[in-house]
Amino acid sequence: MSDALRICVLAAADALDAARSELGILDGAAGDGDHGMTMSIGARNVRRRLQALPSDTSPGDLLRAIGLAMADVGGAIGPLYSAAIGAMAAELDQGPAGGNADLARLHRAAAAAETAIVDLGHAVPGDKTLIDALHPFVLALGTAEASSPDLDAAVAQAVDASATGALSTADMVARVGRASRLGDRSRGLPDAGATSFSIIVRAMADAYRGARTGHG
Amino acid sequence: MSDALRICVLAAADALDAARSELGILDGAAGDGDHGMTMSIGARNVRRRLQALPSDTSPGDLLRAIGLAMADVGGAIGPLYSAAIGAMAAELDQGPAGGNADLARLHRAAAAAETAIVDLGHAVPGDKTLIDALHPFVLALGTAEASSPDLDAAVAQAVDASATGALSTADMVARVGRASRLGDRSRGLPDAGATSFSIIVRAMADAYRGARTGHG
Amino acid sequence: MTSGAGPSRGVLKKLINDPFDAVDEMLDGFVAAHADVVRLIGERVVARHQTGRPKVGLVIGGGSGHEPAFAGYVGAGLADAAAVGNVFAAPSPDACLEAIRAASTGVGVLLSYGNYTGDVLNFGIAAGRAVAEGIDVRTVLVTDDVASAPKAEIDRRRGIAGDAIVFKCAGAMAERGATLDQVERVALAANAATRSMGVALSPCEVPGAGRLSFEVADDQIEIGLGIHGEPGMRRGPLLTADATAQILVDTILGDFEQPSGNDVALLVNGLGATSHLDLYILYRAARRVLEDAGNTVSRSMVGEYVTSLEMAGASITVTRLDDELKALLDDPARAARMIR
Amino acid sequence: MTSGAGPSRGVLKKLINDPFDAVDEMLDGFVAAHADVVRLIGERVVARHQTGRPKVGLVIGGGSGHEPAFAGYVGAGLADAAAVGNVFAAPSPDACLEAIRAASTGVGVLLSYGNYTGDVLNFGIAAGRAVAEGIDVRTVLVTDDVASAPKAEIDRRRGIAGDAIVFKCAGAMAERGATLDQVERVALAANAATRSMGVALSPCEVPGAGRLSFEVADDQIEIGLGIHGEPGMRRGPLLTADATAQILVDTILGDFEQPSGNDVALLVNGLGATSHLDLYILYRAARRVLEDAGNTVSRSMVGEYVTSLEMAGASITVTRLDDELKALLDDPARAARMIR
Ligand SMILES: Nc1ncnc2c1ncn2[C@@H]1O[C@H](COP(=O)(O)OP(=O)(O)O)[C@@H](O)[C@H]1O
Ligand SMILES: Nc1ncnc2c1ncn2[C@@H]1O[C@H](COP(=O)(O)OP(=O)(O)O)[C@@H](O)[C@H]1O
Ligand SMILES: [Mg+2]
Ligand SMILES: [Mg+2]
Ligand SMILES: [Mg+2]
Ligand SMILES: [Mg+2]
Repeated sequence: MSDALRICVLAAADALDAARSELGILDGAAGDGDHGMTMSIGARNVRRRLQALPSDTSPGDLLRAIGLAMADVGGAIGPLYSAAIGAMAAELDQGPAGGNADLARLHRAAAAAETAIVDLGHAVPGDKTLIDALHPFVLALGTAEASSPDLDAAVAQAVDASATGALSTADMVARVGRASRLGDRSRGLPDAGATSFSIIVRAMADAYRGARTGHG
Repeated sequence: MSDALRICVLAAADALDAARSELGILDGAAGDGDHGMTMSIGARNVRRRLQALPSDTSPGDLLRAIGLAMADVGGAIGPLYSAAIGAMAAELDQGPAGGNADLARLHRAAAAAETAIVDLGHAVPGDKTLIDALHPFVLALGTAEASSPDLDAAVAQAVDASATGALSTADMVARVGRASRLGDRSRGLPDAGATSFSIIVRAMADAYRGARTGHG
Repeated sequence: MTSGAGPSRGVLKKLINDPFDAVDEMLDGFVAAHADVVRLIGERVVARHQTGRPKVGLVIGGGSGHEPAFAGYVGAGLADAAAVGNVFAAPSPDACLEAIRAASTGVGVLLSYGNYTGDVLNFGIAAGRAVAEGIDVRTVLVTDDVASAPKAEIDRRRGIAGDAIVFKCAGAMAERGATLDQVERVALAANAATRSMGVALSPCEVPGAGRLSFEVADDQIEIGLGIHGEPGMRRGPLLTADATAQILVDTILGDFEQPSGNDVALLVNGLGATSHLDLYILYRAARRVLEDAGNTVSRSMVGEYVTSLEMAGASITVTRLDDELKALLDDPARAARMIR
Repeated sequence: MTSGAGPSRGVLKKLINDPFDAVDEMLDGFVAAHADVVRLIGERVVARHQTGRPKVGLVIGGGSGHEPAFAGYVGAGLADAAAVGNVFAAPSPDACLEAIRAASTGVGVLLSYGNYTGDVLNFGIAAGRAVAEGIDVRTVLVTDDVASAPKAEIDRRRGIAGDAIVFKCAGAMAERGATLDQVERVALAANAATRSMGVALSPCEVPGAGRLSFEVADDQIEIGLGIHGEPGMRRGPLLTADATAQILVDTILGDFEQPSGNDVALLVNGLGATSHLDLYILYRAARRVLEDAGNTVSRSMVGEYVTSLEMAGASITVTRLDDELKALLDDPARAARMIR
């Protein structure tokens, strides 16, 4: 489980590097243009921290280390991710349980992450922030949990929901963060942080499936 | 005569304004790019000085005023032109005499201008400076003076000689002035100061002919 | 991305190495060049050499790319420490906390920085930890950018070149041996009296981003920009210095209680690529608009104070002065990039 | 050309009015912003406020577009007057003479300026007139630009950022009350000990010229440029800061008597558009090259000292120090744009 988590996290780091220029463009359209570079710095920090951790590190400790790596990044995004990841760590401490229990725990972890980010940043859906990709992600996990026990299917639906949520921010006007100064001029392109979130969860989901089915 | 001189000088000022961008390009190719603007500032200074002078001002005093206006410009070109114009002023003080005497005086005046510039700047033909347009101008006047008394024909030949001289600087390597630092890289385009000199004398000659034949 | 061996393959040409090393190499060079004034603590804190005597600490900071802000304003009569972030990214909580510790001599620490989400979050986390360590911490946010929010939401405004004014006044007050209450009070007063408006003529590029911060047509400018290469509030045609100053100063004066009868400091700040020739012409124009409106300019600052990498453009900052602020601006200061 | 009403229709965007008024408006703004330090005499002379006591006068100057040079270096411990020319054009003989008169208190005047044909001609004419007026005038030309002529013709070299070093040393010596001989001697010594090399990344535009000073490909730089947007000696690929510093410093060291064992001042000068981030990274790189070659960097200056309008690029200046030059660099100075 810890190995699988490592693989997923490193996949997310690579996906962020690949998206650096795109994320810079999105952040620059309305904000200050650093998000691509900032997330790449985060990816580098995360890789370094993971290398330093023994292979038997628990998933919770692994996440806490990743949270610290993200805190080092600074910017608005650093504290938000580090708080979110710290909250998820608590959920993962119980370790795996199989079947629906995993899905339930993932749902709780994602919900805890959202709560942590909202507590810190006070953004609500519609503010054109990563919340607009994270909130539908959490909702989709909840809906899936209520209907079927299939973790992969649930994750796939949640990833799609976050992607849709990220795209939907294109029509939104930024109300918080750097971009808010622009008012209506911030409309047009999707939010950088929402986009990077959807990139992260898709990369992790793909890597997780690949790792389990051995096509990783 | 003084009126004709005014007309010629103002024609030269207009021609320099029209050539500002071209002269800037030539100076910028190897030097510091200011020659177009510097000569336009000179043109403005000259217009102001002429306006301040009474209409009965003698040609010599008119030229001395123009020399002061050029001195105000600064740069390398200001002192060179102001010394040259000052030297010409002395020649013009005798006033017109008609026929070959005018041509002889013009020749002496041009030669005095060349001497003044060489005394100050120590450039020799081939150094890629305005001397390469002025020197053939003086030579042509001398040749014409020896052969025929026709002032217009002599001036026309001298103007053509200065234009040819200016163009010939394209193949030269700058040895003095700002451009000399470049060595071989200064080859290719004609020298800015040689070009502006040939523009000035052509504009004055055209205006003089126009003024006399009434097509001014 | 570029390797340490190759040049920075960005849109704009830069004299850097690996963009991932840019901030750390800059700090390494900065503390080496100004070792008489500052030292590096850890990786991202620039601190003034200890004086021994207790004084209220002033901690400033923010993202990189605004040089000489913020590290350039650390020194006698100014800040005690600056927390340094990545380019256009607020410093981490650890860096902020390190800076607070370095500035603390037991009589309290004032944090002052521009009002941006990232800075508020990171400095806020650090402030909480510092308080837990028993340090008396106060915070004064700089909010001089009139373009960043309407007057009704004045507390949401961002900090731009007004930083230099607020830091100078607070730093001078702390150097005089004032209490934390007094230093906080003058910082609040300086910020309340300060307004800025800027224009951008050309964009900048975050090292490694591989793209310009925004695109603007050859005959257009961005009015009401921030200091991060953001697009401005609105776009307009390129104007003369006189017309530009009129727009910027009118907006500032319209935001003051009274637009005339003020004794002011006028700061003209270059954003990076604009020549000193232009800055002094803009200063002249701004000063005329202020004086024509019935104000007196009694203090002036012209140069690069809070930049946006190599962006072309400038901002105008006006501070309404009373005798106290005037004296604080005049107090001696010996920072690497601000000497009085 | 542009009218006062319209913006400057050049290739690069500028915050100016009518380009024909640019220099006079800049000076008007400059003396208004720095009225505590300088005053304007006539149209083109910036002079320090009279001190009353006799001292050797230091007169500097040159074309505009190099701000903060030259007017920014007028003040206590530095120059007494600066003659200001049009953009990239030496000041007129009248301006130079006015500056000499303003600086003269009867004990002699040293003229120091970059070695350019135009400056030599105009200052030379003025010097002749001043001597005729009974003023004891000496001249020390600044010739630090290694790229501008081979060592065999060292006297033909131009002056670039080394101006700041030579002016600082001569100004400090004059402020100490030294004789004209002594001031001339240290100016000659400072110039003889100083070498510079620069790179340009992008061109500049003379206001009103309507064209860029040169064209350079996106992945190319000009090596060995002057400070007038001239093309450099040669063109090369864009390199990292480390590789650029290696080339520039190696060229400088190769021009010294001995390339190692020197105690030096290192000045990294921004040409206008290059960010402070880049300048400090370049400083770090240059310092390492100097130290790796066995030299000690004991004095440092990083910033914009002698610019080329809004040109992107930087120059590196190295001065071999002895105790006298070190002390002169450390002496107090209070010019508008150089305070020690
Ligand atoms: N208050 C907030 N709550 C939630 N997300 C936020 C908030 N402020 C900013 N963000 C997210 O952070 C992203 C910007 O991240 P980044 O560019 O790294 O930081 P900065 O805004 O400091 O430059 C935005 O696109 C947005 O998604
Ligand atoms: N020593 C000299 N003798 C004669 N002409 C010179 C000399 N130096 C420069 N020039 C002329 O001056 C021109 C440059 O003029 P300008 O650009 O106005 O002055 P600057 O060289 O100071 O920028 C050159 O193109 C050249 O023709
Ligand atoms: Mg951002
Ligand atoms: Mg020239
Ligand atoms: Mg940012
Ligand atoms: Mg010139």
